[in-house]
Amino acid sequence: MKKQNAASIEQRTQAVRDALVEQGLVTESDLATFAHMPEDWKPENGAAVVARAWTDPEFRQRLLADATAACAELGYKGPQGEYIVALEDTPAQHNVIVCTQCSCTAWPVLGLPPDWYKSPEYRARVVREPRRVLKEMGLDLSPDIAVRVWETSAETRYMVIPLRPAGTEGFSEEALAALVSREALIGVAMASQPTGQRVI
Amino acid sequence: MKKQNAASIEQRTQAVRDALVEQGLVTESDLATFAHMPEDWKPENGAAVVARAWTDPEFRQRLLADATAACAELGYKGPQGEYIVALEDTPAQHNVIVCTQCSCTAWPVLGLPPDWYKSPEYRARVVREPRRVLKEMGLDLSPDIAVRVWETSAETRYMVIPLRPAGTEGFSEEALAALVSREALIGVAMASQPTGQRVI
Amino acid sequence: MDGIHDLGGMQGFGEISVEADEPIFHEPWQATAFALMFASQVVVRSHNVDEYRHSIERMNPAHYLQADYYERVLTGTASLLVEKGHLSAEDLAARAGGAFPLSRPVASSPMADLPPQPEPRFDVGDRVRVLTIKPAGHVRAPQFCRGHEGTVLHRAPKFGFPDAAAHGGSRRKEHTYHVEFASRDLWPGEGGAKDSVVVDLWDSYLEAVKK
Amino acid sequence: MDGIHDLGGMQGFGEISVEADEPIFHEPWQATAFALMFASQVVVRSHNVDEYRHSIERMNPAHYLQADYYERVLTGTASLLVEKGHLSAEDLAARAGGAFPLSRPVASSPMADLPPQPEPRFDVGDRVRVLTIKPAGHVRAPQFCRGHEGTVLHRAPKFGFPDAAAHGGSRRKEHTYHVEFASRDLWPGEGGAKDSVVVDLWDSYLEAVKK
Repeated sequence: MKKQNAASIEQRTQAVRDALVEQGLVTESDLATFAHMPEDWKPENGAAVVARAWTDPEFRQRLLADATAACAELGYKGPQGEYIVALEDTPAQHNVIVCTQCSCTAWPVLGLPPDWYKSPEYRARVVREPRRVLKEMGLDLSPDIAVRVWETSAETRYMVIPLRPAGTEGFSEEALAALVSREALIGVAMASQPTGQRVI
Repeated sequence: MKKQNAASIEQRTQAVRDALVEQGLVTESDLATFAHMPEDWKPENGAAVVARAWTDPEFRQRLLADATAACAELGYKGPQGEYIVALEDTPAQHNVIVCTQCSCTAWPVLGLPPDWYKSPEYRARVVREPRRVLKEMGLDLSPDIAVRVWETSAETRYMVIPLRPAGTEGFSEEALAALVSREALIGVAMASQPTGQRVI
Repeated sequence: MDGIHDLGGMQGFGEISVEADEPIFHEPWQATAFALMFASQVVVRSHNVDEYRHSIERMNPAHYLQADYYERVLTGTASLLVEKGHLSAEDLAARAGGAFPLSRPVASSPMADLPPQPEPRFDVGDRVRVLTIKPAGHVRAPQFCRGHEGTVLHRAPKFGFPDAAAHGGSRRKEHTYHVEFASRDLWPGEGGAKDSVVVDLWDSYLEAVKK
Repeated sequence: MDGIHDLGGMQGFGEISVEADEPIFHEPWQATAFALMFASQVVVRSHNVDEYRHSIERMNPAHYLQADYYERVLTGTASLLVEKGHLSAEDLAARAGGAFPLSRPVASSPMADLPPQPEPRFDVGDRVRVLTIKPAGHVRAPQFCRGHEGTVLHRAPKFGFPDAAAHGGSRRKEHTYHVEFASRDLWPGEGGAKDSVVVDLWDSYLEAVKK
């Protein structure tokens, strides 16, 4: 591939778009719909699922038994969410998700994956040296904690249920959900510690 | 690596050169010497070795027993020629050379390797699908002929002695050497058939 | 295929940089590329998701590694639209005003010869070994686990077998299994003693380990 | 290291194009890069050839694959000149007028723990197996032959053991062996029945196959 001769990626994208639309194979309206669809898929959805699991033991049980159905209870379903499995962290075991061969992710509850998740760096390294990767990303795990790396090689889509932070007794679901980042749902971060100001 | 911010390769090369010369670590004269050194290493050297082996049975024996010494007889020695092994093709076995991990070559008899030999395409493919690679390069081998691919992973440097073409009886060494290309010395081509005009 | 996409365990990559408050798309063309990927599969019905994944795998390796994720999305989609006859490579290049690098062709013998497994052969707790197959086409058993033994943690529902779906093979569905491999076994001398990698593997990719 | 340089058997690469009457160098900077590579080793004596090869292996994989051969030569050389304290990265970038991408650092534990083999352990005709080591540093046993059995065709003289030489280990020399592997064994279902790959392997990389 002679990069210097290649049209810009903007030009190439426009070329495919124009060719499909002019031939009537897709419409502008189709493309607008699909381009905006990801706005409904966001890590706030997964955070809400986690907060519900932290506060509702029966929901937690349903989530662990059938995360697809449990997420659908809260309205979170759709493409790349056909078979969701929730991975619950414990004080003895930490879970982290990757897709080494492409970048599969549970879109309805995690959103489209961030650039770092799609990078060759993350995909190559986290299955081989997860502790080093997590440490570089700010999560220094004790050797006493087992690390399980989940490779999204088939159709299961995973989400992590991080440990509920200490000092959050009595927090509302909304306040708890605010502690759960996309990175925590993938397993490269813990849920955030509540800030000094108590939110209820 | 953000390619768009990188200085050009010409600028980077000049930067290293200037920094070394200004600090007195190397001289302009050193660099000129080394830049011109490869002019003495050329596939014509290997072709002369092959032609001698085709015409002098005792030299052929010495070449097969100790190619380093036999090449030195003809004046071909130097860096990347410290331990040369000659691989003689037979009607039943064809030899081909590669260095999958970098691009090691017997400089004194083959010259600095050509771009195709250093390409990821050749390095990746020829160990796995040598017949397809050779066929694409113009050499369609019968399934009856065994293919041995020699991987230059340590310090042995190989050269191939291709089959002497039919119809070259009585040819001079010079005329025979002209039939042996760099590609034939690596094993991706046969020695050329003599053209209609007989050269003696 | 043992291609550049199968990155798990490859060494030499650097730090991972997390962008705070990353937007869904950084550039408008990325949203368009995503929409084109989606529309090609569900509106044009040009190809399925397994063909799509494999099309990206078939990108020139140097292009693959230096491309933005959505450049891979666009290249994989455009390549299939051309291969399936919906668009022409020449027209795309003419419209783009320059070269339009596409993926390389599918290998001539892309599938390993694996008999279908319509009934699940394994249970939770079983020890299994990943076959040492090396098909030249689409396969979702990463190289890093091939030949290794692991333990079945979970049996998932049946899903379409990707090797067949990507290469026009007869439709078949098989259970997948979450198989746990000890990191110490995958990466001798490196992995933490308590650590493991769980890979989601179709029944066909596995064989029972004799006890 | 299981890096991008270890290309043998990777799939997805295209045709090989041979240039007729190729010159020794296509561009003047390539001759300079070659001279700098040579001078750094024999005049500056900054580093040895094993360190140099490993420095190229440590390039960012995307950079490695898209770079011209002599860009790899220059990058590997410049990286070591900086690492050894002869040049500074900042000065190079300032002189070049832009970013000067260098190789990534050496891994913290680069060597497999392999005892020296000062005496040759194998003879012509012996069956040997390549160890399934996966050191993070320089190693010259390609991944495609690790774990496979082959036959010794030839015993070469002793040469410096590259893993140790590249990483400041104690100097040691060992014989290397030309070991022939059946292509059918390396690439099941692909290799020609009569075909083979011969790999030149240091004694330390091998173990005897029990008869």
